[in-house]
Parts: sequence; structure tokens; C-alpha cells
Amino acid sequence: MSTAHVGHEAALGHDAHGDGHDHAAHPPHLRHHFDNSGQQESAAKLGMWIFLATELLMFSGLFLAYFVVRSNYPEMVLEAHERLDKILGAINTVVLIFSSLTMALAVRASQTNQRVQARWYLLVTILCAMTFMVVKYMEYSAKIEHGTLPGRFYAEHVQDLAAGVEGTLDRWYGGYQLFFGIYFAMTGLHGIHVLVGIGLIIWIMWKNEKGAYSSEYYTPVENVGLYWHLVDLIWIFLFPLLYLVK
Amino acid sequence: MTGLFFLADASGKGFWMPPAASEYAEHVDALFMFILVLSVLFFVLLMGLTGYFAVKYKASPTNTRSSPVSHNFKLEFLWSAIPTVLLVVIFAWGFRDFTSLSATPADALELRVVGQKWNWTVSYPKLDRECTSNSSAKGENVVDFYVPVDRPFTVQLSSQDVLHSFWIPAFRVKRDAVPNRYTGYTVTPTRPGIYPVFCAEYCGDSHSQMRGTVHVLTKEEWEKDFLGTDKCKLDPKAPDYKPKLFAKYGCNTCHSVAAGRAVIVGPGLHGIYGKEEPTSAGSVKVDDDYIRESIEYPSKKIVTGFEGKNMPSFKGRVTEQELAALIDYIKSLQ
Amino acid sequence: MTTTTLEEQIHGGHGAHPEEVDYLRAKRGIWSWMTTVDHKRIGVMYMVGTLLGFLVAGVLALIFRADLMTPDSELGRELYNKLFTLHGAIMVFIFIIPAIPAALGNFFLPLMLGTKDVAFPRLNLMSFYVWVLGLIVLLAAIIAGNLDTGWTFYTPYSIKSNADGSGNIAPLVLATTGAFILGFSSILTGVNFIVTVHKMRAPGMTWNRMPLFVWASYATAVIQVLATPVLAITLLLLMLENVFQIGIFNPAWGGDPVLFQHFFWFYSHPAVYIMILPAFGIISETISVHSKKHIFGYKAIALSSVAIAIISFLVWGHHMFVSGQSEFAAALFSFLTFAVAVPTAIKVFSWVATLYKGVITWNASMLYTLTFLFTFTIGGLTGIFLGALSVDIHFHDSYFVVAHFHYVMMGGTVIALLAGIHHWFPKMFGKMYNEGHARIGVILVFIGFNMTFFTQFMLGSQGMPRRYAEYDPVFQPYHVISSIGSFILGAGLLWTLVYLVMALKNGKKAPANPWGAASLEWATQSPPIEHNFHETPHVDTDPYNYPEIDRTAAKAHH
Amino acid sequence: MSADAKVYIKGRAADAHEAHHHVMPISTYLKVFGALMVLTVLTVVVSYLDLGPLALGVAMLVAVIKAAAVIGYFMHLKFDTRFHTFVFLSTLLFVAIFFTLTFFDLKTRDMMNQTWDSHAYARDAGLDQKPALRDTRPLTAEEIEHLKTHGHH
Repeated sequence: MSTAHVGHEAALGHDAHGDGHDHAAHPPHLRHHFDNSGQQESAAKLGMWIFLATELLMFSGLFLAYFVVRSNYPEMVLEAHERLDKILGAINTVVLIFSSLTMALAVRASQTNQRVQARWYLLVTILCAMTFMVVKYMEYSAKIEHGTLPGRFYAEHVQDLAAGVEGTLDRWYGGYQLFFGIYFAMTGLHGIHVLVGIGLIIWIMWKNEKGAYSSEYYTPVENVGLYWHLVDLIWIFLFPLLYLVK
Repeated sequence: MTGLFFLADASGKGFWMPPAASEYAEHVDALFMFILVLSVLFFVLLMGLTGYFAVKYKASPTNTRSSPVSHNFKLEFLWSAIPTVLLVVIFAWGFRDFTSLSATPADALELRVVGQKWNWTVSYPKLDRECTSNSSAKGENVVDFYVPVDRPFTVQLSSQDVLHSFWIPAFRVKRDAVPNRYTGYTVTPTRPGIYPVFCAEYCGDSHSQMRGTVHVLTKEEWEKDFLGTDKCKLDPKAPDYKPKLFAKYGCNTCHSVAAGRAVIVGPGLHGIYGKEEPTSAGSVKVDDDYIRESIEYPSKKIVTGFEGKNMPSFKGRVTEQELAALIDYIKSLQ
Repeated sequence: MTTTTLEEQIHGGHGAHPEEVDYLRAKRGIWSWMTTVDHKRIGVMYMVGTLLGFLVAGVLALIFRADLMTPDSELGRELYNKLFTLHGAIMVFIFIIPAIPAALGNFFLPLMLGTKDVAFPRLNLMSFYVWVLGLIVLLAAIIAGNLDTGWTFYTPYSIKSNADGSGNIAPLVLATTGAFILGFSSILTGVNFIVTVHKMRAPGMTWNRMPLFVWASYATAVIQVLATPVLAITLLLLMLENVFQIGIFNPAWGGDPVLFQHFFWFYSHPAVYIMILPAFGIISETISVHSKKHIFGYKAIALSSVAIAIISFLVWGHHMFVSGQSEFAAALFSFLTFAVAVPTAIKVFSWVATLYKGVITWNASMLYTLTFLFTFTIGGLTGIFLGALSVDIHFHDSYFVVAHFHYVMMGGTVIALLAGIHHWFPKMFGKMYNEGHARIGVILVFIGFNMTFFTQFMLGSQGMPRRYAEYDPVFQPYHVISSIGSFILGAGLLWTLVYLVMALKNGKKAPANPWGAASLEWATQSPPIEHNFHETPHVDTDPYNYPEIDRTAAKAHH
Repeated sequence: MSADAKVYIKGRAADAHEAHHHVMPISTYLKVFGALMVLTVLTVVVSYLDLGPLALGVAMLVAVIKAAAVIGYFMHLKFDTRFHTFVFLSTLLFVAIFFTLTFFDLKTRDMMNQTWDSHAYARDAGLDQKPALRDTRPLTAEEIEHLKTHGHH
């Protein structure tokens, strides 16, 4: 086990836990401390599911914070989320679910030994993920410009044409900084997970190009797939709670 | 068994706890004694067995074979069921006494206690009294307040900045003071005397200096020494009412009033009325409105150079009449 | 490839192999240690690291224990607040959570399961480096200045940024990042252990033939995996509170500090079971081995570990009885707290029953185990006072609580760690320590510990609040006794370090199985070879069948 | 236990390739994707109707169905060893514990006080306008007026 592996994985942060891709005795991917590839694969899969459990629990803290703020200040949350762009949110949801589909097809392709097909599916997944981030960037820049930001950065310009009033809300008078604190925490943390996902998929694509994966050995592709589906899963709950719910 | 009697008697004389000075304290001591006796029984039983087995079955030329017994369902069932039953009893007893803290009889004396980084203020809303803390020789900020014996009083807690906790060990009562919320309890003192009060929730540098003393007075003392006198009372007509009011809310601990506008924590106030002051929201004329707003929302327009001083808001503590008096006082500092 | 049965391997039957090169000498040089993926070396590195943390935090405790001998504070209140915060943070995040699982757990889990290594060896090394990174970031927070919030970081005091954005938030943000990273190391260890226990047991080792230390480590790993992520999000939200003032926990902007306490204790109560469950595992091993008697109630102890792991997630509200939490929720948490006390009681009774009719050798490990029974029982019983609602109102945030959790954490986890170190020292380093020296250590630690912390029960019940730099002179006699006790305890622990390091250099060569134990880690040489076993061991009995057990009467009982 | 069985999984001898690879036809993936798209459109449309308190329930229901689809088919949980489903569901159990006990506290705060209602007390003492609570509710008419005259940028 050369040191390159250690540094390489540490740099990636939490990598896919199927780390069985070095070159011990026959078959090439089997690590020395496992008796056979069946045991190694099921170990890697279980490790990944447990890691997904920790991700779920981490995001559950954010969802609880959202529900607490919502139960303490219901009208404020309902009014504040009018300022979110439903259309951009919907587009992002479609893009992310589509990338989830292409990721699943990529795993299927590498399961059935079709390395070229896997490459294209992975490429489409990465492109969708990047579109997601671009749309997110557009949303965030719109918010920065309107001043609907968390905490003391909140200074929203109000133009209520009906009441013929104009002025700046800040957190002393009727500001919605609490909601946007939660909004940026949730979507920000989710965005970081999307970026890490993009990094992982690029790593998988690179390994796939070097011919590491086949129907004999595709655990890393499957584990990165599981991670990506979890990221999509969290967005499936984030989107209605933040953007839609009246 | 003599050990148990010793334990029971000792706690009476305050070996374990300060002598009980409230009804609630008597209930707590009773449950405490019940758990203590059970714990000592279990502990002596367990340690006796452990010591006895360790000595009796010590490895030796004669003792080289160990028993094959590795489980005994009846024993294991017993030593699970008995503790469970005892624990449920302890829970029920504890819960019953705990609820008495929340039951407020109609004739209860109302006390409003406000915690602030590092002193307590105890006020009697119905009697228009407010006891403020004064610092002792050792630098402790001690608030002396007075309650009649054998009459329930309700403590209504709130905090101006961080978490504090109003703990009276002699009454065995404690509750956190949480900013922007009202928490509290009701307790009935049963023994006249003077008992210490501590802040029990860590609140920063001088957490250990945030003290108080509760004076439990007999019926006559309460009528004569408290209601009769003007303890903790501020007489608006007295000539030095305004400076006393200024001190009552602790303004003097941060703002100087003498000429030269020395800076203690916040800006000096001598001669500022009518002047233009540079603030975080542009330059502002110091008029009645600005003084009122700075008392209620200190962080809105902070005089430049005093950011981060974190003056607490007095919104809701200073009455309208007191606000007017404070404004006149600052106006008079020429 | 014939698999010799456990019996033959233990007693050096014909299958015994000549001494191969052990894991310590298999590779040479610092670089081989820094890039090792051998679970044994990672365990040793963790042990050295965590014990260093213990030493530093212990010295801090002695410093402010000395200051507390007088009612006024010579250190000054601000420095005292910083010292007790560091003592708490280093002890909890750096020492006691990784100590047993990552040091002894990493070393002995694969050995006890009869496998070559943990499921993800490189992830194991990564968890060590994540721990080191977290340590460095926490040290940076200490250097950055006024971290005086206590290890609990209660808001709004831990929100150091003021309304206008000024305020020194660097120490707080660094400390929370450090704890965040250390939590990550804990998650990686947890994931590794769960997968190892599920997927890599030796042939024939069913769940009921696993040693109880493995059961305890499995339950600990489950808690680590399920609780630590919530700590991660709590610390992240606290960071956002300080940097952007989002206001969720800050009452000035509509937040709720009690909500922060819910978030914090949802992790921190299961965390105290992360600390104590591995200690239970060690005690189950040592008490059975050194009394040469099958552990009493194997199934009860194993299942109670898992039961504790689950129920520990239901009880966190008992830290908040006086915090302004709803009284009905307090009642529910108090009831559930008593539910979690029952499995712990079952364990203690089973251990005492194990001593019955045993062949007990009074070596250092057994003496520490008996000390554990003494101190942990006091810790457990005083927990009942704190679980009862009415009594806790008086005891909360007083020295009674300080005494309780030191009796459980130090009297429990640290004494069990010492019992484990003395039990497995020959296997880990291949050297025997001097039993006479060890006995002095046990006596010093026992006297020092009880003197220090038993007086604090009375301090607390008399009305001495926690975290007080200066106190009423009426409490001084208790504090003087407690401080003297802490110096004796410090001396005892230092002495233990000295004679163990001496034994490393010139201790006698340790045999494969000095205590005549029956679990798999003793079936290989001391210290073990890099791949642990010459051939995969085959298990056909549970790990508590000692030759001393009187089989003749056995038929009648089974 | 045959002596020469080299391979053991969880203490039982097993053949070399224990884990069989489950492969779904592409059509299943596309059907699941279609269902997800329909549900997404549905939840967006429903959000425009004014359902009041029901809105949260409906949105959550749709989200759970979508999540089940992703987990079951895309993540293969339906065809995977049952232990992985157990891990996933027990995680949800602990998330539920965290939510329910915290909300139990939030919803029953200050309920035990028999006669003393802290909110009533606060109201007649004129203290109910706590700075924080007042901040986060929408603007009143006179505040808008104040903004117009003093509108500060």
C-alpha cells in the first residue's frame, strides 16, 4: 500500500469507502485482509450505508432547526419564502433527479461491463451537477443583490406599490433574517455536498478511463452512486420545504 | 444498621444539605434520604460481596478449580425487576414534588428577578419596590431582598444578556434565567433567617460574583422592617432621585456624568444633550428621541469608537415615568 | 491449510509456531509508523496521543485545583474560566472519547475476532490523522485566546460576535472547527468497527461467541455513528451563529438557547455512553480472566450493551431539568433516565456474580477492576439522585454533578483503561511490568481519587455551584481535602506512567498467554505478528472456557 | 465445516462469489424517472393552490414517495440485503426520536403552571413586546410610516 493512496484519499475528504482498487495478489482488486471479493464488496457496501446514515443524521439537525423556526414564527416563514424563486428551484430539482438517473445508469453500465457507456453517463451526471451549481449561483447572487441575507447582513429594500411605501427592512424592523439564516445553512451545506459529489464522480470517471472497473469489480462506482442519490434525496426534501410550502 | 441512623441524623444537622428552610426543601430532603439509604444498602451489599468473594476465592494451592455456573435466570430476573420497581418509585416521588414548584397559589407574593451580566435585580411589581445589588468588599455583587415566612412567593426570572440561574440552596430551588423568556418557580419559606443565593449557570468572567441574600422575615418583621420602611424603594420626590435612578439601572457603571466626559465603558454624558454625535448610522443630534432609542435599542446607533461594548437593552424594565426622569437628568448635565 | 482449534493454539500444542518478527519490529523507522495501516500500530499511536492529551488536561486540573484551595482566585477569574474550559474540552474531545475505542479497540478488535485487520485499514489511518488535525485546530483555538465558554459552548454566551459585528470570534470558531474534525475521526472509527464486526469474524465465531469487549465496542461504534453527526451540525450552526449571526440559538434575534441545549445534549449524552461502554467491555474481560470463571450472564451483558446504546438516545433532557425546558418533557426524560439505569445495574451485578466461586489472582489488572466496581458503583448510584426530578433541581450545576461525572468518567473509564492497559500490556508490547510497582499505583490512585471527588459530593449538596473561581470561605475545608486528594491522584497516575515506560525498556519477555485467558488475542504470540495469526483461527467455543473451570460438575448445571 | 473450505462469510462457509449482482433493465430506470418527474410537477402545481395547513402534509407525502422511489430503485435497496434497509430505517428512527422529544418540549413549555400564565403576566406588565419577537413579524402600518419619514439607507 504505497503512501500515494493514503495522501490521495485524505485529500478527498470522506472518500467512497470501497477502497479496494490496488494491486495485491489475484484477483487484482482483492485486498489482503479480505478472504474473497464477495466479503470485500459487502463490507464496502455496508460501510457506505452507515456513512449515508451519518449524512442523514447531520441534515436532520438542519431540518429540525427549520421546523422549529417554522413553528415559532409561522407567518414570518410563509412571507419570507415568497422571496424565493420557485421556477429556479423546480429547474434544479429536475436537473438533480435527471443526474440521479444518469448516475444509476452509469452504475448499471459498469455492472454490465460497458465501460464506454459508463463514461458518457458519468459525464452527463457531472454536467447536470454543474448546471445545478450554476442555477444555485444565480439564486444566491439575486439574494445578495436584494439584501435578503442572514443575520446582520440583512437589509432588504421594500417597495410595496399598493401602500405606496418604500424603505429598507433590517433586522430591527420586520427583517426575515432568521428564515434566510436557515435557507443559506441548508442550501449551502447541500451545495458543498454537491461539489464533493462532482469531485468524486470525476475521480470515478478517471479511474474508469484507466479500466479499473468491470462487472467483476465496480464497488467504488456503486458507492459514489449511493452518495449522489443521497444528495439528490436531501434536495427532494429541501425543495418543497423551502420553496413551495404555503 | 447504626450507619443508617448516623446518616439520617447527620443530614438533619446539615451534614449533607444546608438545613431545610422551605416546604420544597423538606420534600427534597426526604427523597434524598430515601435514595441515600437505598444506595448505601446496595453499595454495602455489593462491596461486601465483592470483598468477600475476592478474599474467599483468591487463587491458592487449595483453590484451583472455579465453578462452571455462568447464568441463573431467577437471580438475573430478580436483580433486574427489583431495581426497576425502586427506580419507578423514586421517579414518581421526584415528579410529584417537582410539580409543586409550578403550582402558584393566588396569594403568592410576586417577585420579578432579572439577571444581567454579573448582578441580579429583584423587584416587587405589586409593591413597587426594586432591590438592586451593591458590591461587597470582596467584589461580589450581592442583592439583598426580603420575603415573609410561611407565605409562598413566586420568582419570575428573565435575563438581559446570557443564561443565568437563580439558586437558593437553603430552599433547594433553582431555575435558569433565559433571555426573552419567563421561567420561574413558587416556593414557601418556613424558617426565618438569611440564606445565600448563587448564580448556578455559567455566565462568563464574574459568574462567581453574581450573588444574593434572601432575608426571610417573620410576619411582624415583614410588616415593620420592610413594608413600613422604604427599603428597596426609590422616592421620586427626593432631590437625589434622578442620580439614584441613574445608579439603580447601573448606568453609572458604564457612563460618566462628570465634566470631561471620561470614558468608563460607554461615552461620557456630561454636556452631550443637543450636540451632534457621530454614530454607526451617520451623525445624529442627541435629543430626547435619540436618548430614548439608545436606552431601548442601544445597538442601533452606536457612537463611533464604542462598537462591541454591547450595552444591554433596558426596553421593558424602565417605566415611562423613569425614562422621562433619566432624559431630564441627562439634559441637566451641563 | 489446517486450522488448529482454539484449544491447541492457546496451550502451545503441536501447532505452535516459532517466534516470527512482531508488528513492532516488522518495519523500522518513523515513516513506517506514519504510513502504517496496521490496526495494531494505529492503536498504539492513538494510545500515545490520547494519553498525552490526558496528561495535559490533568495538569490543567491540578493547576486550578491548587488555586481552589483558597476562596479567592490567585489565577484570576478569566484565567480560571479558560483553564476549566480547556480541561473539559481536551478531556472530552481529545482523550476520553477516542481513548478506549480507538486505542485498545483498534488494537484488539481484529485480534479478538480472529481476522487480519479492520475492514478499512486506510480509513483507520485517515481517522488517526483527522484526530491529529482536530487536535492542532483545537490547540490553535487555545492560543487564539479567550475560549472561556466551558466545553458545553452554551449559547448565547458562546456567541461572541456583537450586534454590530465586532467581537473576537476567532477562538470560538477555531474550537468548534476542532471539535467538528475530532467528531469526524470518531465517525470513521465507528464505521470501521461496525463493518469489521459484521463482515470479518473468524470462521465459527457467531455473535454469541464474541468476547464482551467486542460487543461493547460494537455498541459504542453504533452510538458514535448515530450521535456524532448531530454534534457536527450543532457546531456548524454555532459557527454560523458567530460568523453570520443567523439567530437560531441567539435569543436577541428570535432564537432559543434551550434549542441549542437540545442539539448539544442529543449528542453529548450518548457521548458519555461512548466513554463508558468500552470500559464495561474491558471490565467484562478482566473480571472473567482473572477469576478464571466464565463471565456470569453473557447474554444479559451483551444485550444490555446494545440496550444502553439505544436508550441512551432517549434521555438527554436530564441535563436540562432547570433550563426552562417544559416540565412535562423533564418528567418524560427523568422516567427514561431510570430506564437506562437498569441495564447498567444488571452489568454490575453480573460482574460481582462472576467473582463467586472463582480462582481470583490479585494482579494489577484485577485490582483496578475491583477499584472500578467500587468507584463506578458510587458514580452510578449518585446518578439516581440526579435522575430524580425534585432532587436534581437542587443538585444541578453544583459540585454534586462534578463529583458524579468524575466518578463515572474517571472512576469508570480511566480506571477501566488502567485495568485494560495492565491486562493487555504484555500482549501489546511483549514485556511484563512489575506487579509490586503496579500495586503502589493502584493504592495511590484509589486514595487520591476518592479523596478528591467524594468531598465534592458534600460540597455540591451544601450549595457550592460549579465553575466558580471564587467561593464562600465556608466551603474551604472541603476544597483543601479535595485538592490534596487530586495531588495524590496525580502522583499515582504519574507513577503508573513511569513504571510502565520502565517496563517497556527492561521488563521481562512476556509469554503468549501470561494470564491463561481463553480469547483469541491470546492465541497468537506477544507482541503479535503483523497479520495477527499464522493461520485463520477456527472458533468452536465462547472465549470464557478456562481449563480451571471444574467440568465434572459442569454437566449438572448446563 | 469441510476442512478445506477456504472462504468464510460471517462464520459460514460460502462459495467465492457470494454477492450476486442484481442488474435492472433500463426500462425500469426510465419508468422510475418518469414517476419522479410527474411527482415533481405535481408538488409544484399543488403549491400554487391555497391548501392552508394541509400544504405541509401533502408536500411531505409527495417528497416521501419520491424518496422511496430513489432509495428503492436507484439505490437498489429493494434488491439489497435486508440489513442495509434495517440500517437506513433505524437511522430514520433516531431522527424521529430527535424530532419528537425536542418538539414535545417546545410545544408543552410553560403548560404546567396551573394559575400563573407567563404570557398573561407579560402582557399586563407591558413586556410582551420583546425586541426579538417584535422584530420578526411583518411591518405594521405605523412602522411603514416611520420608515417613510426616517427611511435610512
